[in-house]
Amino acid sequence: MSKRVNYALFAVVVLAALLLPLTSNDYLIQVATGIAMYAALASSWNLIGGLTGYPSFGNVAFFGLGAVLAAALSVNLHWPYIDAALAAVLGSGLFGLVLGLPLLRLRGHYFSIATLALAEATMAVVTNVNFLGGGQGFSLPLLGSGKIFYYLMLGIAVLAAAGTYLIINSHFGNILLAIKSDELAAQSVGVNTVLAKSTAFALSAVLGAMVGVVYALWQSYIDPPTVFDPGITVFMLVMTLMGGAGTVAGPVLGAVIIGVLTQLAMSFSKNASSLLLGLGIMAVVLFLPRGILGVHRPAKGGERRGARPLRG
Amino acid sequence: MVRKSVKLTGLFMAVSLLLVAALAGCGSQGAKQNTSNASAADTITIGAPDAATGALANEGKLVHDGYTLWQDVVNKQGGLLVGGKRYKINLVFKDDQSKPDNDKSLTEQMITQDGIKLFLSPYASPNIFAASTVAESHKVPMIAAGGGAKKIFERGYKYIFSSYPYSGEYLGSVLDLLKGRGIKTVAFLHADDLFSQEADQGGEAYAKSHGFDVVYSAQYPSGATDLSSQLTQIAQKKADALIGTGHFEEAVQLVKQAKQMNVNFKAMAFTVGPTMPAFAQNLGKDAEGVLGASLWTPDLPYKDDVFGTAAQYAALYKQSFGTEPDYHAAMASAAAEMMGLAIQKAGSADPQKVRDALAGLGTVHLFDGSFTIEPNGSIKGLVLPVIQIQNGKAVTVWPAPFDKNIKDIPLPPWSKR
Amino acid sequence: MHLWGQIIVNGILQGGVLGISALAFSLQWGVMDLINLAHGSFQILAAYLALTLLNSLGIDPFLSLPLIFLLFFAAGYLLQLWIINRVISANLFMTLLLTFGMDFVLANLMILLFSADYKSINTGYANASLHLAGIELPVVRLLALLFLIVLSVLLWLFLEYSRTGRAIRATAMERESARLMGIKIPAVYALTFGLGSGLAAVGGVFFGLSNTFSPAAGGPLTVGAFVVTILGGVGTSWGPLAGGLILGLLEAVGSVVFGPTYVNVITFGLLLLVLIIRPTGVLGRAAR
Amino acid sequence: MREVGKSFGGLQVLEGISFSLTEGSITGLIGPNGAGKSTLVNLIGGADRPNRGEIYFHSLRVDHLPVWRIARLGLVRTFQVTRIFNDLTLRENIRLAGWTGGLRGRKLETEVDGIMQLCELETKAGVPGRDLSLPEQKRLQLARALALKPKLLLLDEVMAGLNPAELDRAIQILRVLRDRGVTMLVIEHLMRVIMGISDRVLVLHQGSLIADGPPEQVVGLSRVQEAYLGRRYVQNRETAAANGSGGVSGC
Repeated sequence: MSKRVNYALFAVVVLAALLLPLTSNDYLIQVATGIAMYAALASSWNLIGGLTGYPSFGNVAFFGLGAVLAAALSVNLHWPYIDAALAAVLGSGLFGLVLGLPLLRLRGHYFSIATLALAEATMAVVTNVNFLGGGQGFSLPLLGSGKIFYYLMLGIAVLAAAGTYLIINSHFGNILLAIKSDELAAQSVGVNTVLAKSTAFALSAVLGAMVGVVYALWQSYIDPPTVFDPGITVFMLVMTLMGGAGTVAGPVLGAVIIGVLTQLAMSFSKNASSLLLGLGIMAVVLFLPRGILGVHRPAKGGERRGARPLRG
Repeated sequence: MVRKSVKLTGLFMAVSLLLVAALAGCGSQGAKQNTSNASAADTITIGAPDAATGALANEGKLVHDGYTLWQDVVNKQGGLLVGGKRYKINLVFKDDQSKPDNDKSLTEQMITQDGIKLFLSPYASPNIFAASTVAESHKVPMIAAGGGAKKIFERGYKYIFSSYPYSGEYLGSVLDLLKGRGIKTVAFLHADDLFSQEADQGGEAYAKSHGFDVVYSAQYPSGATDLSSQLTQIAQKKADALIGTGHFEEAVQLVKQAKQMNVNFKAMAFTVGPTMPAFAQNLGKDAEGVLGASLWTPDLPYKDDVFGTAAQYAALYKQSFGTEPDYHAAMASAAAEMMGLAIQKAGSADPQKVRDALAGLGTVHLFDGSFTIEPNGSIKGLVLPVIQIQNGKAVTVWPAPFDKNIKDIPLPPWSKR
Repeated sequence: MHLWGQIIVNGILQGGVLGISALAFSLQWGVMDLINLAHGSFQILAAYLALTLLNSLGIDPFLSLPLIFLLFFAAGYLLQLWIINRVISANLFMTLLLTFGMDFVLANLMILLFSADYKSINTGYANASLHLAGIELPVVRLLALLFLIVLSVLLWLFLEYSRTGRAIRATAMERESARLMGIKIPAVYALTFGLGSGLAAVGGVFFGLSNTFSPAAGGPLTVGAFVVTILGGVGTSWGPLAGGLILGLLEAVGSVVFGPTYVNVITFGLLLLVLIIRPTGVLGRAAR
Repeated sequence: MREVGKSFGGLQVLEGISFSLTEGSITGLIGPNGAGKSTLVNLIGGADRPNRGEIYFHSLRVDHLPVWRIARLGLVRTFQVTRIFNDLTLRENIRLAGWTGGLRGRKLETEVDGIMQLCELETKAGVPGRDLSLPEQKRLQLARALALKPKLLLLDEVMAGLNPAELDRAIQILRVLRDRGVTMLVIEHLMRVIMGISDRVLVLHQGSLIADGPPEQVVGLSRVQEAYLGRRYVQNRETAAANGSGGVSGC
């Protein structure tokens, strides 16, 4: 019964989103495209950060790599963009899978920093490889109306949300939640946690890269500082935590709220928009510390682990 | 199971609807405001996303002030004379937080919600890239002031114009100056972003073809805070001159560390840095003698009807904003002025007509010099000056006859200062 | 000039600048498991304060340093007591979010207060250096290294031998047991954050003396502190010194051998390697 | 298990441990606090690697296999401090183990139902792990281990903190398991439990095995009593025995 209502609500939300372009308000579509993009990115973060309990600070690496690879293949090798996009998504997923193996052995803050380093190192390498555009980046042909990109981003966001829903209600989802609760115990009941974590990381990478390839075409110009901006990862994290980590709707809700708040702040104030946004985030943390959906589960069973003593 | 309950989804719906409503409401409010302005029928509104906050806020403010000065001067003159009627200029700024993403959405917002059809660009090449795609797809003209990356104009866009020459041309005048001062070996050090790379490549190619010996060339990551080891290396190569192409902080850091490391050059020159008043303020007497590739100085012998001479422009600027203008501000004012000229030539503020007028402006003579608008929207023919810091002020030392102002080339060693 | 001798010295001195900037970050992380994303903006704010005191009252930064330390200590203490403590026990990542918001607020406030202009604290000795056996030793960087060593020793003595320091260490090791032993956790946290803020301010003044800054300069400083803290190891008083020296030397030597453009590849590549091989850093405790 | 040794830093925790377990038997492992019991379980379960020696399960060497592989071989452990999945419901906790144990679909659900019944947890099926009481969590741990169809079960103080009634119930469960042919290594502080169910008892003291044999025999060894109860107690008792005034009865 409650499930049926949920499906109905999901359908209504998707339908409303599909019909949004009928307003033919291009600004609204532009903003909505950005929100859909971040909803997809936050959902991708949620897979590894929210469900599995591994707080990645480097997911922007996959977004950036997807964008850069797709652009490089289409500009330098003259591949059709759709082929380039597919290759870029697969490549980034593989990248996530391979790097996930060593990185996912780390826990807590150490994992966070390692992923941050991963993103920064990826950017540094891309900046120095001419085939990948170097520091100069790529400019891609301008394509049709903004509606295409809205639907593409919305499609990825829906895919991400639906995927999250399916995962949460599957055995795989249980495995991820078990890893988040207690990884050793999960291993002790026979779960190959390395494989499960790496799969989640790779799925997260694939979704991030999908957004990246669409973003490159949407922006039509990309350069490393823009597509590897660590702030993008921070936004994924902030949106997910704000909406409710480990939930299906949380990342989407977070993306909608932050996206709209950003636009409102920029419209209301000429030179204090960051201040307003910052205060907004602080207010949410102070007054809704468990995320808006309120079912936020504290990372790793609610215990604050990893505190280390200062010693001489 | 509490993972996804009906109540929460309901809440989610309600909150999103509320927010969308707020957004739409806010947007339409803005639109209303502007239509009421436009209904006065004697106002021309021009949009400009700009960097009021974020990493580019500093240069963003200079560009903002440059645009604003043109608006204020024109309005003080009674407005822009178009087809015998004077129109007030209304510039609408929106903070992009220095992020290209926001430039897209802000430009879109100004076009579709606020009904703005003419644009001046945000600062910095990546931001111009982003904003110009929106302008292009809506077929509204945008004049860029704040980025001369060649790539912007190689995309075949029809609605993007610029008041800046290509980045690759910035260093030509500096090298011409050095050539006449007995400099033979030069070291190039540049940041890894688009603008710095283009400027450096242009400069290095110019140096090699003009008989210089490039003894060192390296790229560093943007935002580098320690370049002392590069300076140590350059000292070993015995370079006569150091040419740095990067950002403001890096230029200051290079001068600081050259002194700290006691690395002496006969000349030091930078693209971004010396032209801004903050450069001499930050470095004090250590800035003395440093050369800066500029696009404009108040000493240049050009003038136009809006601002008068370059010197008068500088006076007006100082009166309004309290500081000396540097080229960022002047080039922004020039971009705004180009927009004014095009509107006058078109005889209307219709975006298509203004675009066609811009494309057909040909050679124009403004307070920042004479230049020709190319078919791809870039400009050609601007004579680029060079400045030198003397007694804490930027003094024009190039082109001739200003070369008589050159002092201290070769620079005295740090120990003798 | 000895090329390699000078380059090694450059690396060591840059290590001092990097290390002193990470001292506070490491302390807050080690004791409270708090990653302060506003760390860099705290430092920039301190640099502005030192600059304002120099320009308006003519007080040399080294004279105003104790005052700035105390001001930041007090501000940090109250910030932790009134705001951060409210969420610090709720969830690890809520504090991340909170400090992320704080960073936005601080960076924007600084633009409103000081404008977006680039500034540096330009004293007579800011660009001076000592010459020693053909090697140049920039005074400010040398002082940064000395301060880092002295502060590390003081911090170690404080944590090891003072009553309060022991309470802080006990809290860091096992919060629950510390509370059962009668230690007032909120007060210890406030003290730690205050101490951290004071140390951040010291690092910020040194950054202002050795570099140009603007309100937006905080982000890279935070990332730098991250790297140094991990390289040196979380949870030791000597971590920032060790991490700073490692990173400084690595960047100096790497930028000459491979070219400066590869500095970030080397830095972050090494960071990844260290994390994978020895996640507790060079001086950190053995893996639990 | 051959000549297994483990040290942490400079501290030698286990030294030269060798023993093998008979299929279908219950072996008790006792020893004072800090004797190395939990370390031993960690080594067998794969959570830790021995510095020296080898561990075999049937004829397969397991001391370098990952924990999850060992678990899938049927060598299943529980934890001294209960480690259950807080974010999953009780049923999901058990079902997860059943799944990795190789069951699917209807069979899996039936098995889960059966185990919940055996451990008397069926009323709590939908409760999230974090909301269960401690005895429930302990039983859940056991239930989860059972769902893996263990051949060898390592039970690390599964009964600590239970009241007498719960204790009896737990012992009952272990007996049922033995009758099904599950081999067990039971670590317990409570002598009553060990004595009641073990076919054989191992005594660990300061990292070495000091006794191995049937429970009645082991408990009578003076070195065991010394390790457990302290030298003075043993001396007193010996004096008392010499005086002809009877001994202790188990503990």
